[in-house]
Amino acid sequence: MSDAQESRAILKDMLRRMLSNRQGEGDMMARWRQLRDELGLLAAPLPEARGGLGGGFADSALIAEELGCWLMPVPFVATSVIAIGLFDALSREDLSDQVVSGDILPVPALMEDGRVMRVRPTATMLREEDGVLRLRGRKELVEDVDMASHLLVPACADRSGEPLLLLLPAALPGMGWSRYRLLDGREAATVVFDDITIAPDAVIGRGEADWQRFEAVLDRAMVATCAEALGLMRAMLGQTVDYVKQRRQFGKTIASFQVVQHRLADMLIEVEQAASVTAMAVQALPDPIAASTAKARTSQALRFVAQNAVQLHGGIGTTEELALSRYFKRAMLLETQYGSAEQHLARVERLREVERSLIG
Amino acid sequence: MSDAQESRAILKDMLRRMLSNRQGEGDMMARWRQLRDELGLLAAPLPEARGGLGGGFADSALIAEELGCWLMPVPFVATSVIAIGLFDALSREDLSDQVVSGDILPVPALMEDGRVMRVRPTATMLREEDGVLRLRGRKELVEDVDMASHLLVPACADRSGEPLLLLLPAALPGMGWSRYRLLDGREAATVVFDDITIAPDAVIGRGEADWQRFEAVLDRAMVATCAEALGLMRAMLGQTVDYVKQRRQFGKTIASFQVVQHRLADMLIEVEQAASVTAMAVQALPDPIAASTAKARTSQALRFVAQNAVQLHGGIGTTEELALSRYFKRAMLLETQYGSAEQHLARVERLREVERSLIG
Amino acid sequence: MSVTERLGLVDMDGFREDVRAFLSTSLTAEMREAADRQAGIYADPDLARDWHLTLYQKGWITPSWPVAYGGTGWTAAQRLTFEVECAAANAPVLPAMGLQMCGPVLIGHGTDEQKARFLPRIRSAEDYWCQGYSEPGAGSDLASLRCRAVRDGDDYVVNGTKIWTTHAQFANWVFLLVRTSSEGPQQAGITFLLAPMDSPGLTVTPIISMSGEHEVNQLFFDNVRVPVALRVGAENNGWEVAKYLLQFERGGAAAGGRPLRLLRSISALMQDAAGEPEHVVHSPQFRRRLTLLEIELSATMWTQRRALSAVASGDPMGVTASSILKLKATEMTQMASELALEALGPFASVDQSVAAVGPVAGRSVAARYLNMRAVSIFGGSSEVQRTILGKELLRR
Amino acid sequence: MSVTERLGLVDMDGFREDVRAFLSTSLTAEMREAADRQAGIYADPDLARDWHLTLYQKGWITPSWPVAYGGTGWTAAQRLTFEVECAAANAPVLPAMGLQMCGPVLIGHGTDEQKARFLPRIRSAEDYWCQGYSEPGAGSDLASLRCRAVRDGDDYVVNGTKIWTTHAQFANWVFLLVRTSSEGPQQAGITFLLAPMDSPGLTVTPIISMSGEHEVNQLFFDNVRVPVALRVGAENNGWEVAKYLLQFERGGAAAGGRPLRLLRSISALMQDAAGEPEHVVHSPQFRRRLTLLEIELSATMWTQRRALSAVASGDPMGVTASSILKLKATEMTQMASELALEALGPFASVDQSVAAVGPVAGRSVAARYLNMRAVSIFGGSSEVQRTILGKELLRR
Repeated sequence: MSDAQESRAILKDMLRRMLSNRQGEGDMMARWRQLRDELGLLAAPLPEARGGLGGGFADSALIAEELGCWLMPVPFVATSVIAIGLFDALSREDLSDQVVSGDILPVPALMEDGRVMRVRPTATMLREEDGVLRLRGRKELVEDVDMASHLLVPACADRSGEPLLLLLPAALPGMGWSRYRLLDGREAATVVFDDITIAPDAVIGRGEADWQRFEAVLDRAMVATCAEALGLMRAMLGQTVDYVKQRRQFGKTIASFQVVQHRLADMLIEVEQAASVTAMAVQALPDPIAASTAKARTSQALRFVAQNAVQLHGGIGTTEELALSRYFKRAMLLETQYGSAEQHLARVERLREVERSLIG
Repeated sequence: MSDAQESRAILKDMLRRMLSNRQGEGDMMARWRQLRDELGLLAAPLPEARGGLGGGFADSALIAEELGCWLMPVPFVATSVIAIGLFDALSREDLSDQVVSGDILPVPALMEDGRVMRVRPTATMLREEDGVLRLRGRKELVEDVDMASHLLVPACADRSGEPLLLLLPAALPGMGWSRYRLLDGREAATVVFDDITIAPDAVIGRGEADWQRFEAVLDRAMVATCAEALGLMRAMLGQTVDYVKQRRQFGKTIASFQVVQHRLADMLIEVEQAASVTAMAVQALPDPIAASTAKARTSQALRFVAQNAVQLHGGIGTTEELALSRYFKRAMLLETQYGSAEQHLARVERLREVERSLIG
Repeated sequence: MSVTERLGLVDMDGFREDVRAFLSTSLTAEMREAADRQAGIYADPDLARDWHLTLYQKGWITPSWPVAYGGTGWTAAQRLTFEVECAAANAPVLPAMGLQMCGPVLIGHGTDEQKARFLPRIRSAEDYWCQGYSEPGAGSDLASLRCRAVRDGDDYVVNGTKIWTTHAQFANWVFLLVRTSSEGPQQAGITFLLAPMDSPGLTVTPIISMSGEHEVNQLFFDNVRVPVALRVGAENNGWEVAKYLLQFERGGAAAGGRPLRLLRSISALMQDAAGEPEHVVHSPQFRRRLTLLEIELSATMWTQRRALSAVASGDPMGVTASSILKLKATEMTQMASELALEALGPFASVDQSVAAVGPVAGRSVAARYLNMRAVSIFGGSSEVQRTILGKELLRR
Repeated sequence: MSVTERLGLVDMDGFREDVRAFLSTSLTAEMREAADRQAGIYADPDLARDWHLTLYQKGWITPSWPVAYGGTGWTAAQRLTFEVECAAANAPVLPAMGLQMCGPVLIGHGTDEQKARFLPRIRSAEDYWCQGYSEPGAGSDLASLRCRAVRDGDDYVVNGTKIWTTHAQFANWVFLLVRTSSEGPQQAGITFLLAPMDSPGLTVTPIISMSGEHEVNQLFFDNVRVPVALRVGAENNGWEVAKYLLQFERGGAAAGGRPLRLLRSISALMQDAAGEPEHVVHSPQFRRRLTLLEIELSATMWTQRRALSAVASGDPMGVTASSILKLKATEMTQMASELALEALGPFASVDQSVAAVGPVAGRSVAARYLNMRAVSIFGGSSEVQRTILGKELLRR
């Protein structure tokens, strides 16, 4: 085993030990602190020179998969992949270090209308007047707002129309919050910026090149989400296999029914194909087609596996009592997180057309 | 039982008796003559006043289904539904009577490029010069050319661009024929009209209203094709049920395997849903949306049933030896006959848009 | 011509117009809106009761019952048309346990006393029924049920448990299957009983579904005494009664009802997104999936119509047709609930029971998607239906 | 970045370019065109031989064999890249019976004499192998085979029949499974033999497939004598040898090879229809189905790559991976053959064996669609593969 392989194996083992006996209980912030501070989850994927294991994004994917497997919806992708990814890309390692140390916890505020996948903001406007920056706009479905110290807000410069990336303290005066709960139990909010004043150093990115960097970071977030989905699927398949082995109907375990065996086979195939496109996308980064291919295919697999896990559990599978129901609802979220299958299939087709026209 | 029901039952019974013991053998023209002359197949759907049973199109569908069931690809739709249907619609009962009596056997020549479903002809041009009519163009995949006495040719008037319907003797001088065989063993041809002279009375329809009549006739042909497909499906399902009951593997009949039972169930569902859309379309005529719905859904069912009939037969199902292979190839033809599932789904969507815009 | 019109292509002498006129005046805007907010399998009791009584007063509460017991005498096409129009108008979904399950069973197998006592009260909504079939160890394998009834004088003494009992918390009566003999094949020792929910020894424990709602329950029977007069059919003949009922349950209501209701909310979400050309509902792929669903809906309604035309009024449907319709209803319902989820997009992640967020038309979308997972499990799972169909085909 | 490029994202030191350079010079236009006309599972012998010898001379005929026996020593990624590039360039499909079936079996289970005698002749195309596995009563249930071999001195005497023997009419050798014992479980009495096709008493009867082609045969063994020296592995140990081979058969070749070749013909038909905007190939739905197929192709290639990376070179693949790959290859092949059929449209109805009609790119489309029905049946049916996978999961 190489050094890198060895440290990955150790990381995986530590994660499993920490997650396995505390599944789904307790306060998420406390859990997050433990993962961050005791395990060093945020440092892990960083280069060795910065205290990480040097495994890079492959380690992020490994961590995301384990978090999925143990149903631990902590803001790992938001911080490790998006915040640190963006700060590093903008050469703001100072900000990344603050995320790693836990001094700040930025969450992205991406959606303007709650539907379109990743258009540039047009309704979140930053206006400069006599050296004072004022922000107006509205972001939907900002997640983990109970844990966030900052928001990472894409906006639009009011005159030039150029894209901006803002890092705003979550407690800024004038922000309007309406909070609600998500199906996986986390807190989210709609945030309204009603002509609020922001500090000049809140603008951490500006212009086309920075926007491209942000897009690339979102592609990585998408692939990390695929890895988390993979963890969920492996867990749901495992739970289903265990269940059908013990559930008896018609005088035998339902595992002995051929259609049950074939359904399990189809679930396994979906899990493996999802694992494959995810592996491909990890390897292919920053290729956006591979990333969207992975998200599209994994979202399809996720729906199939989640639905059939419930189906094979029968009545009990539809109850809140079973952990499976929490996996199912988390799966619903991840299916659309950073874009649905349909949206990514369309993106693949669009990007391919561009590719072809560039070649042809 | 009403009189109509009773005569339908008799018709069905006679058909079954004539078809059942002669499946797939012998010369198609002889078979066709027998069905036409001994059974009065072409007269049957006509009104009682014209010697028919008065069952109308429902009887045509019944006949088509039986022909499908016994794999008898005689030119019933071409003559009874298309030729007689069009002649009647154009008030040319004189021509219809000639079809019924067997004096003429017209087959439609619809395709200009072999692909698009039913566009008006643009490349088959009729030119009038000093009172002489001259035709230029090319029709692909004209079926049953070995049996046909006439071709029914949609064309386009060279100056006005208005649509025309021509009835041409098949043996007209100057027609270029390249003949080939279809997968179901019938003969077809590409016919080239190289500036041939045609008689003025060959033009049997002209203008928008006549073209609409022809379109409506094609919709009926489509629904009759659904009925024939339904017959094929019932036969393939029946053959498969018989086979799985006797084929043994792993020490028992394959019928006892749950996945085989479930596959049969899915086949049955497809057959029944196809029967339902076909019944709907028969009842709904001349509604084009119902007709296209039927063809789309039936084509999907046909592919599913044919493929799974072969699959459940295993190796023997892939051989020419088995009658199933002839059903399978006939099914391939019927799937695209008068438009494929994809073409009809698109047509349904187009017509619905029109419907909505008319309402809204 | 809409889907619903294409269903009723036969001339029905203005029947459809009569139904529409009735719905436009009697189904209030409040009821329609309340129905939109319902995410469960059936409407909540208050809403259901309002609509039930409206239909009762009109004389249309039990169209599928024989005329002698309060049926309307409609043809199969008329009954389907009525149900489809109700669904298309977004009428509340009435609980089936009394109207479509217990009622038909009593008509087919009840004594005259039982009919006289219970049928009018089902029609008038005075009684609210629930169904005691499944047990923790007897789901798809219903015949293996173990809830036991022992004859003691003029009573049966019932001990055991029933599970997945929809709306037991609202019901005052339960019809149930109990084991009265363990001799011979499992099916041969089952008896069909009726019991008041306030019977001493009968307790109800809620089961919370994954959408967070309380729709189903577990019942516990601890020496519950049920008078023999409340037995339907002969002792040990309950399986025949149950089979009759299952076929009603599967084939009785319009298979297209639920999908049609869901299609309505998809339409609303599409209208809501009219101004956003990039929205997924405008993609040709979404459109195509809707088209396929609508086509399946037409096909299924005609399958139902063909089956209904083949049976005499009041009889249950043949086993083939009832299984096909159950499967198709299930498949279309789940497909429609997925399309609705996709049409709503990310807002489907919000737990709307805590706060209302996003488009109004999307409020019940996620909960419905969750609740509709159960339709392929309850009332004979999809796997059981396919086995029934396969075996039936092999019997031919 | 094309599908094939996305497969090989790892830097391979110009390997891909080397392969392409070789293909562009060695795979002649004539070969490519001839390959386009092939509708069968494998290329016809003459074409296959040309390409086989070209690869042989280059030293690339057996990349998956251990280097000691003539393998190339390539990594899993390189082997896949090679196969994918061959498929994308439309190289003829070489018969698998020698190169991917008999060869690996001999390497794994053959004696030194057998290896020395047969392996070089497989590589040099001097021998043409066929496979004697299935029997009329033993298809999916291979272990129930009854073709019998009785020891008589230094020979086995074989009696019985084998069916679905691909290209038996071209082969000079057959490897086959025979029953040498009827004691114990069925699997325990099977032996693996090699036999010359010109053995006295061995006759070949053609079976015509529904596409009208002669690809498969039935073999009849009438007291055929096979020397014991031609037994592979121990007597009664043939099932182990066969299982080893089946995993090669299912997992050995690039699962994406056949679908890629079919995608090529779909592309050609699409180009052909470029001037017809109404053609079905331009619809968003057709495009989407192609996209889904291409995505499945990427996923499957990475599944194969992950599986190959996990096993040492020359070993067969694990049972899970080999079944997944067989299923996916089957599904994609059949899907691609359907898309090709739809892209061609009505001309697919023509029997092209009698006369060539319609677009050149469509000439083998219908025959391929017909022939590809068999891929879900032979080599372990899709049903058998799913059972293997399900049982394997339950064993974990």
